[in-house]
Amino acid sequence: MARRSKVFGSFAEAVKDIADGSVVGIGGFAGPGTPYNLTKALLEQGAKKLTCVANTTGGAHQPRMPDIGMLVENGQVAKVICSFTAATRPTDTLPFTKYYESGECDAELVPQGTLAERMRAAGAGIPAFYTPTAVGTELAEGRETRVINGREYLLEYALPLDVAFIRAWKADEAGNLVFRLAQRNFCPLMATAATLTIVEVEEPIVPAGTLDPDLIHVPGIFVQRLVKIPPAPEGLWTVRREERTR
Amino acid sequence: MARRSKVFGSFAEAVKDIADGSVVGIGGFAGPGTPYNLTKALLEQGAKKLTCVANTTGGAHQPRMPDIGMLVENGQVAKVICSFTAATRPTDTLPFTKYYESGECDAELVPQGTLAERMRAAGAGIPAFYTPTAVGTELAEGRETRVINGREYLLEYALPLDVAFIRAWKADEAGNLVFRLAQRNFCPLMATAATLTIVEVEEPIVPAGTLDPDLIHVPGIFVQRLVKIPPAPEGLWTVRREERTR
Amino acid sequence: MSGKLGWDRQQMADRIAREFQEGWIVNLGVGIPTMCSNTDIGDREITYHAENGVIGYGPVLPMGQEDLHLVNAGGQNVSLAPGAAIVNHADSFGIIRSGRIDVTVMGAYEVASSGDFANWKVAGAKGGGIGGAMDLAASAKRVFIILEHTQRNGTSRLVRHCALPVTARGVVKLVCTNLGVFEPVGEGFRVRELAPGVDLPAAQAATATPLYA
Amino acid sequence: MSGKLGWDRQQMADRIAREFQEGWIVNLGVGIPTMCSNTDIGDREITYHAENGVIGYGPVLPMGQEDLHLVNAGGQNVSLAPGAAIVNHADSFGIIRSGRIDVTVMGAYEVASSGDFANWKVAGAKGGGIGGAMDLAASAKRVFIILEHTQRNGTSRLVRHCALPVTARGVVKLVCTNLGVFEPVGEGFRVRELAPGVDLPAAQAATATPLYA
Repeated sequence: MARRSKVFGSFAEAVKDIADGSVVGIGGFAGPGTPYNLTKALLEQGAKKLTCVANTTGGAHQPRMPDIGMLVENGQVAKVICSFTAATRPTDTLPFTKYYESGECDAELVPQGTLAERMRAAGAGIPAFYTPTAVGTELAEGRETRVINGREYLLEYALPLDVAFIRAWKADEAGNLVFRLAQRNFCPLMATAATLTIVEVEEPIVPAGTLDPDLIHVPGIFVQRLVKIPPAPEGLWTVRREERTR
Repeated sequence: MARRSKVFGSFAEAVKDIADGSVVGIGGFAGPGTPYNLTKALLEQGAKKLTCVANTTGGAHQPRMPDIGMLVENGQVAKVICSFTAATRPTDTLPFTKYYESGECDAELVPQGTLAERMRAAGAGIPAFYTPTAVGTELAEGRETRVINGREYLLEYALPLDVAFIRAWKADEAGNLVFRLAQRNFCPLMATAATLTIVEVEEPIVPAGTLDPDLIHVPGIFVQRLVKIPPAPEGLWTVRREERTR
Repeated sequence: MSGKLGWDRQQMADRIAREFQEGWIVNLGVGIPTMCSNTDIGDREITYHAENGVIGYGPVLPMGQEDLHLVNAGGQNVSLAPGAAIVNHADSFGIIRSGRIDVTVMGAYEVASSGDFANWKVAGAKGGGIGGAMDLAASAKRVFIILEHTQRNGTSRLVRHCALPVTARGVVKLVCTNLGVFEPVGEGFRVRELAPGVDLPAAQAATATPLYA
Repeated sequence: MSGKLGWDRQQMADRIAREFQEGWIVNLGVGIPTMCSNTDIGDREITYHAENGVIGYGPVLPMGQEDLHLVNAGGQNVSLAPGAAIVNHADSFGIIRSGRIDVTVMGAYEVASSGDFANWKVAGAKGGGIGGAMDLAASAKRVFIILEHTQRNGTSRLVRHCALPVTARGVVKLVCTNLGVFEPVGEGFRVRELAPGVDLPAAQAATATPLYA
């Protein structure tokens, strides 16, 4: 079996064919796993009317890295699906919030666990499921619920992606991925939910057969494209944030 | 933080308090991951009116190892929930089949992926979900279906376990588990679905902090009891089966 | 291996394996289908998926070379291919249900010209053996069936309507028997190829539904 | 750290951490709650769970000692405890929804004596910030809230009914403010403890609903 390499030479090449109107999932949680380089390439590529799916639209902290808020500012986004469309503390403001308040960009606010499970469902061929989350809240108003064993649950639908951008620690040429610590977060779910998964990789990409099959977090069959992140400043890497008490 | 060890000294001690009427999941698929030693201890412990959940009731191959069929023969089982209640080829006979045909033991036949997903759902707080599997078959007769995006799906409910028996390759005293190759199968799902997870472990159980946190297949919070498998003949280990062409 | 007309078991597996296209993810079921991973597929890149979560395996290993922790869907000790990965049962069937299996190859008791097939329950039985067949049949992109063309008493396994409870409806794309390769086309089966020594009248005589050349 | 009456932020976190019982799995939300993992909890075995899938972490690390791949729910670089394990977001929220979190500690804008609380949307806003709060509030065994007792203008955050959209209903078991520790008991709050320098009349004066001694 001759393994074809999934390695691309540049971020620009890896995102070149992303079409207007695509649903793009962007992994990461508070830094680790966030595909800064792919997001930057998508800013340069210019696809429009995107639906962006992520935990947050970003931009709450300094230094600011490429995020969904920037894609919105760049006029590329029709809608976001996130667990944050505003900051948790009223005194903070996310760059995205004003675009949502003004109606320039639409948003669907989804509890974080439901967001994760909806992508997991899409990747697992489950079209819909019930969850206890958000029952009795504004988010459940007018929606279908069901009582199972005496408890009320909300019906939620799978959330498939056209494209997933994720960041991994290690990869082989077959697309098998390994994450380090909190880098994993949404990334494996987005890889399974997407038709096209593009990964920025921190360590040198190794030949297939090099990684231990027991220690793979995302099997290569879910991954189509890999790009090695070059050293800074050409490549974007997480930098230490100012220590925060919030 | 002082970690309390979850290591038990014997299989008998680890299964001592399993109550009559318990729902017991037994991991494994065609050998790897099958908790032969815990099953043997349960045969000796004698709990009755059990509901046993596994891929199969066992006994299709020689040499025969402790299996659900033996628990049935021992008068301990009220019902099994499996993806096989008979062999796949008509010329083979599972030991369990005659107990089912005669009405001595009840059975619920569940497609393998649905069985896995029902336990995954139980462990993930999802009470019910929809699946395309078994639509249009005898198994779906009279049951609730739903059309989503033009395709018909069957409603399936979570399958929680009182007890899970599983077999792992490595473990630490905090209960973190690592499986080797095809040993993983149903084991992680059963651990998450169960209130009490008991694990037989092949390698020496190491102190907490020894295993790499990125490479854990089942976090210790899902595991309550561990027993190291002694060398044969005291401990039961997989032996090579006669090569089969089926 | 068999005194029957046409292909033997490994030849049926080899013939089906010829259908696998570059890049496919192929699931092999218990019985003859597991033999496909023994077939030399040249330089095509095929990933074999087993329902127990082994993604990327190869031939069954000879006695003495087995790793007892590694089995395929039939419980046979197989080898791993470079780039293999292991997942649990829920994730393995997630791959199946989400439509990522390009083809699943299964055995069956009966295949109907409608594309229905039956492989989990025999006549008069209370129980059955489903395994992963219903999940695979419902969600794989293609279902290929390998089976002996007739029962021991000569009754055709290629039928107009399944008499046994079906595993899934309208999903079979290709059937390989000891007599040849056939496609279900509604009222009957189109003959794609006949095994050496088998002619159309002989194949038709063994088949309970029309064969079309 | 604060000119306010009673406890400062770390003292509130320390006070709540005293409630954690042997063997508990504790989820800490963004803000003051994340400070609980800095509290010395003696020889109690507590496992801190962060919604991003980190199971078993410890104090926030000082500048220069951080691992940039490891953050808690608030994005702070924390240390790992022995026996830690990492899972993905779906599995992390599976742990939450399946009822394995003994307590979740969160911040809030308002807490009602009915046990309702609000922490995701402010008055007049179109959007909000839910994060993991609704999942945690719906399914953790206990919800503890840490918040300043009053808004800057003196308005009580402990109320009879939430004016803001709620995160979950009837779930709050314990509230810690700068003034003390309170339990929602329907018509008002029972005072479990008052911070040093705070007496019941002062606490009642700052509270929009009855306090019971």
